[in-house]
Amino acid sequence: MKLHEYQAKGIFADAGIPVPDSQLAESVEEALDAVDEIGYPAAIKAQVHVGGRGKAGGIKIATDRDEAETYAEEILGMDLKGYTVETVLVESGVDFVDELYVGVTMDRGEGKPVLMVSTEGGVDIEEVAAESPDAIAREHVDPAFGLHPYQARKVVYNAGVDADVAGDVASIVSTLYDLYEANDATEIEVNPVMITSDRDVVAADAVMNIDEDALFRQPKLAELEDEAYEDDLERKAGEYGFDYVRLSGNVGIIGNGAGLVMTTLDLVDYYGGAPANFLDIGGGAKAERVTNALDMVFSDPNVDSVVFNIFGGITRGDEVAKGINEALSGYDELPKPVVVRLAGTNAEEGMEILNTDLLGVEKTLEAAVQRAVENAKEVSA
Amino acid sequence: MKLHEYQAKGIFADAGIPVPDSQLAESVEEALDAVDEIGYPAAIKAQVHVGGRGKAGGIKIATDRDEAETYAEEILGMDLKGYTVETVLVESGVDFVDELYVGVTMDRGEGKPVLMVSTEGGVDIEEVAAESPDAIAREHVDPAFGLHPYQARKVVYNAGVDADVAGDVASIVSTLYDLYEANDATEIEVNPVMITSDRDVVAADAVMNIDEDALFRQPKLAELEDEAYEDDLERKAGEYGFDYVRLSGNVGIIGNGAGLVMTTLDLVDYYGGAPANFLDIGGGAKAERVTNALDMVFSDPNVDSVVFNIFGGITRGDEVAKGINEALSGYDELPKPVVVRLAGTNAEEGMEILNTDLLGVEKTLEAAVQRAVENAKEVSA
Amino acid sequence: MSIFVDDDTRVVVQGITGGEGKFHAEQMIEYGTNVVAGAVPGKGGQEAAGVPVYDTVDAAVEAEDANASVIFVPPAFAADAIFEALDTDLDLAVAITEGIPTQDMAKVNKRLGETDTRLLGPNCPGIITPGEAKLGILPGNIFADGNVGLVSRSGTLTYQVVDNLTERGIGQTTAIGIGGDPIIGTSFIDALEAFEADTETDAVVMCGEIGGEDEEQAARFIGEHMDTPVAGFIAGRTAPPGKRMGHAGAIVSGSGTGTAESKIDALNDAGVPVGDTPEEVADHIESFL
Amino acid sequence: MSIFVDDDTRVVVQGITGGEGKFHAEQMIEYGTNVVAGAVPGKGGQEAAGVPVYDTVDAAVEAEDANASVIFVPPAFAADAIFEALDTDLDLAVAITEGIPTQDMAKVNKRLGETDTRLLGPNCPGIITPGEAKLGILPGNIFADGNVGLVSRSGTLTYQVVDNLTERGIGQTTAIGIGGDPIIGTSFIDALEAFEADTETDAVVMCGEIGGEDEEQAARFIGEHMDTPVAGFIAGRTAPPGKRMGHAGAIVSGSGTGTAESKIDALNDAGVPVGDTPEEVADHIESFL
Repeated sequence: MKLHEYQAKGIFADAGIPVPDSQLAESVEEALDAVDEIGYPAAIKAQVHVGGRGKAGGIKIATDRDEAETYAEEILGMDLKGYTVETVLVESGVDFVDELYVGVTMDRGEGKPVLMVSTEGGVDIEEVAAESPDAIAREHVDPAFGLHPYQARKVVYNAGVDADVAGDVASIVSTLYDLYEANDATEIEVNPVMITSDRDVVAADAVMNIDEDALFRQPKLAELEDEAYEDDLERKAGEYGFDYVRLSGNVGIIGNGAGLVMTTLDLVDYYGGAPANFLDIGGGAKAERVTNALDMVFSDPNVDSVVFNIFGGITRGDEVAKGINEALSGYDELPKPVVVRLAGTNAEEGMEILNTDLLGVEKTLEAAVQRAVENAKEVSA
Repeated sequence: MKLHEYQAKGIFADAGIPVPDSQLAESVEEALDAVDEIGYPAAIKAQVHVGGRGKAGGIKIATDRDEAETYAEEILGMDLKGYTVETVLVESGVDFVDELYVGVTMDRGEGKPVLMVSTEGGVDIEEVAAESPDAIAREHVDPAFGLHPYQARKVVYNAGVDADVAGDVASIVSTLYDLYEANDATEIEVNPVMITSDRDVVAADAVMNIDEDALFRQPKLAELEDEAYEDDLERKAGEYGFDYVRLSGNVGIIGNGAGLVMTTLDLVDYYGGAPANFLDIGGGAKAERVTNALDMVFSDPNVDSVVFNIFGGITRGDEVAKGINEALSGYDELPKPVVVRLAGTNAEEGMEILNTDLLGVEKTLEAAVQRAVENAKEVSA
Repeated sequence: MSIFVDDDTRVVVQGITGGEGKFHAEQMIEYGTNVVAGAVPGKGGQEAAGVPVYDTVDAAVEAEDANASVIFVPPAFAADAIFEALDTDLDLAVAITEGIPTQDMAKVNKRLGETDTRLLGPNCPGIITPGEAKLGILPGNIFADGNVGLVSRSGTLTYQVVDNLTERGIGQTTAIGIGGDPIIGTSFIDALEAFEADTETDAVVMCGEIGGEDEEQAARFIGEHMDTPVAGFIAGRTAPPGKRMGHAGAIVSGSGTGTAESKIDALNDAGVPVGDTPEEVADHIESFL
Repeated sequence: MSIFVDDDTRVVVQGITGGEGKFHAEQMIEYGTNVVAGAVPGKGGQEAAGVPVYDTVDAAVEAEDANASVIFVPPAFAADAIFEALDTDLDLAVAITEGIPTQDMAKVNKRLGETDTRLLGPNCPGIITPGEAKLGILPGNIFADGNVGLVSRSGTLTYQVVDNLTERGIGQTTAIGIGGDPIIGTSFIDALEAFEADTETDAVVMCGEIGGEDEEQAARFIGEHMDTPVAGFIAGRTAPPGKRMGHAGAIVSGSGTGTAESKIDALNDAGVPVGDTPEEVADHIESFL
């Protein structure tokens, strides 16, 4: 789960990390009220989960009220890489002389959190990592011991941070690690940490991603989950308890098991179609879950055709078929063509009893996907 | 630092461990007021740092007001293994059907905390350990990971605790470990944990010792330090910052370095004397510390004679001698005979300038101790 | 032969009194697996799925001489259950549970380095040596005894590929789901190394997916250390960056590491043919035999 | 010869800009020790005791090729300083600091098991190979080069015994203070094992004290594994149970473990004569040579 910049900064501020003064605004008036209070220069920052907001025009610095109004009008409601900006953070502009990058993330290969500090902050850190990996100092943290204080210092000194601010930056690194651990984060990133002409350090941006699997023990963060959704269908999937990702194509995909659903997406692409979503309904395929899954794909206006791919496994194919039929009992006609493919234990028995008045049925994954792609082409033609 | 039972139980109760109702009393009236409120049976328990209080008569169960008065009178003011009882804990008597032992301590050999549970509670656990070590289940905790929940369960099941209370006892074990860690304890012991006829578990006693070296980060516990002293001289040593232990002999001992002071005590004994104290003044022997050390031994009424043994090491003997002379400048005559022995760097130069009008001086440790023992015999004769 | 499990494997099921645990314990037993005990705190002395239940894994292992564990414990308690299993010096612990917090698994991973126990998973379907033992939730009936090893990060995708193989009459030595989480106990390399050493495994299927760099490392391992031919499949070619595709570990990072392309390239560089469809994977395997 | 340190030892001093650190760094250098750097966060680029100071131990080791560290850091920060030293793969770290919380040392002890670095101390005077190197706060002038090894839990008691030896013309190969805390990095056995292997050490003094069971274990080790004769001393015969005698580790438990009697008996059982006085220890050593 990705937190918005303003949410992450709230958490930072509570932990004692210096952040600029800021206010949230959902309209141009609110933005102007905020900027009147905060003063100039003021940054107006789109609150959407999109990398490279600045380059894409989602962050502007206003030096007077006219600029503030222009920028607020520009940004509020703009489409940023597919997301509509509904909220901006109006933030006091920081007069900085230097920018650092500071991050904490999980190094999967090592199975350990890693601290990262670079003096090449303020730019795309991925590019820095790719082009001059030595410009990023790294320090792995042993998850049993947690962070030793010397490690925060070491990564800061190794990065070559100026001596006069090294202590303050180490203190930010240390606090970020504490937050990483306490909040079950998967990633925390501040890019840039700004160094002002007075040699103060300020966290000028904030990225904080939370491990969804840990929300059960992070009740405060779980409350933010709803605000974190940026798409009504993703919100709905969250309510239904589905793993769901919205994509830009027109073939809706329902399946069980992450690897098999991904494979189904890939095959849609392979056979010339474009997947509209990833939707994993998990094991079993009980009627209620099938009903909800169909609701998801049917209510997505981009979807022209659906492929439903279930590998039965322990759950027998005839039981899966019964669940599907029960879910279909509310329909006289399906709003979009659906092709079903059952496999695994008792798959043939299952396919025999499927309601073929409403559904197309195919025996192989390849055939089912090809037919769904054709259906989509026909509908959208 | 040893906490009193009532202090430890306060900490337990705050952490959610069930303890009996209780009140502290410093007089017979207060004890009777307490027992009137708490009801019968009531335990009247001496609050002194003495093991085996029960056997020694420091714990009595009153079943009516007359008994309560008798026992309170008996216990308040009594001498318990050399300590005068000034406070009693008046505690609701628990109607128990079973008694367990639960403890957490540092296993020095392993360098790890160890959980201990035994169904043979309520008796001297040291005896249980010596006679039937298998009656105590043990589980070491990896200090980097901390306690895994399964370990609390495992030690309880391995001890053979009844299934119906095993969960509650495991929960006490787990909380005790948390307290052990959070309070920098060196030892926590509940003996007994009582199991009532309703199958509730109650911590009926509480031993909690704190690592003195960690008091700098345990401000709340540091505040209890003063209450924890049971001897004015020990309190004074605390104020002076000396390592000090009061003993029952009449030869006062001042020295530097724990091993060498212990050795001096042992030699006093070896040469037929009896040490009155252990007093380590640490490195250097500056005048102020010498003054304070002399004040300690002179103000101990048991002390008849003093031996002052310093191995100079890095600090030169002549500097040590100057410090001693300076400390003596306030005296025309010493209240008790003092023999000094200096060794190490520049020891001879030091001994030459020592104020021999006030002090006896010896060149070897053995001679100095022998002379102090003789002095003590003469004084006490 | 086989790797990791066979008919000598003696299994304790952690969480055997829960719905999932009991059902799959029964399924494992029905398949012929040597399930000898269950472990559930507070349920010691009971019986479940026809085997005795103990309060601790320690007691179960002690009493029934188990050497492997299968863990069906809810996510909030699963890491503790894994630690408990690792503490008893088992040969193998299989963690089926999906949804264990990653930071819990980082701690488990640290402990793993201190023990000799192999952890499989978490978030995995388990392991099967057809005709001998099944530890986990895999549907036994789709597998057949044979000479192809299979290792996969995904459950149902494994079934799909196995189904394709079995239908062609190609059986398996052992099939292993290593799990879809970012931090797992047994890597592709661990499994590949064991298959390479197994004299009965004549070819191996490796099903990877987006996220992390395990497939790239495995590709290098295959290129440098394996004579047994390997055919690959990589799921998630169409996954957008920054989105978790069902599995907690299936995510292409913003920086573009963990892409299907990078994995496919690495495998191809190591001489491993990668199928565009599961059928193509079966074609490659058939060509090896 | 010698054990653990010699004139090839290259020392970084952690906390070299503090009062103690600077004084003893100078003393070590004066003694002839190869002190090559200091490490103090925020003081990188400065100079202290005539050597360059770095912000981290890592940087000091890297730049000056140090292989040992001496730690003069206050108790609240000392465990962190030890972890930092252990992280740089030194051969030896000597922690002088007294008063480190025991639970901090339990964590350090865990890490020690994961590294190849030897930790000496904490709460110890250090180690000296007379005429070659001194790491710590021992007064160099009382030592003399010779053929007796010495290992002790106490500082000034060590000096006392060494003084008795040197006055008789008996010099030392290496003298080691292992420290008076309950949890320490180098045990009696570690030192005895090294002395046994050192061809120039012809006899060993072992000064123990009350608390713990290290002396008992060392006695068993001597009985089973040592040909080099050992003379012992045990301080604290008159210590009452339950009282900490200066050293955090010098405490006879309520249950009566850790008594001087038990240690003396164990040593005697292993054929080790135990002196009643430091002079008697010197007598025993003289008789061995």
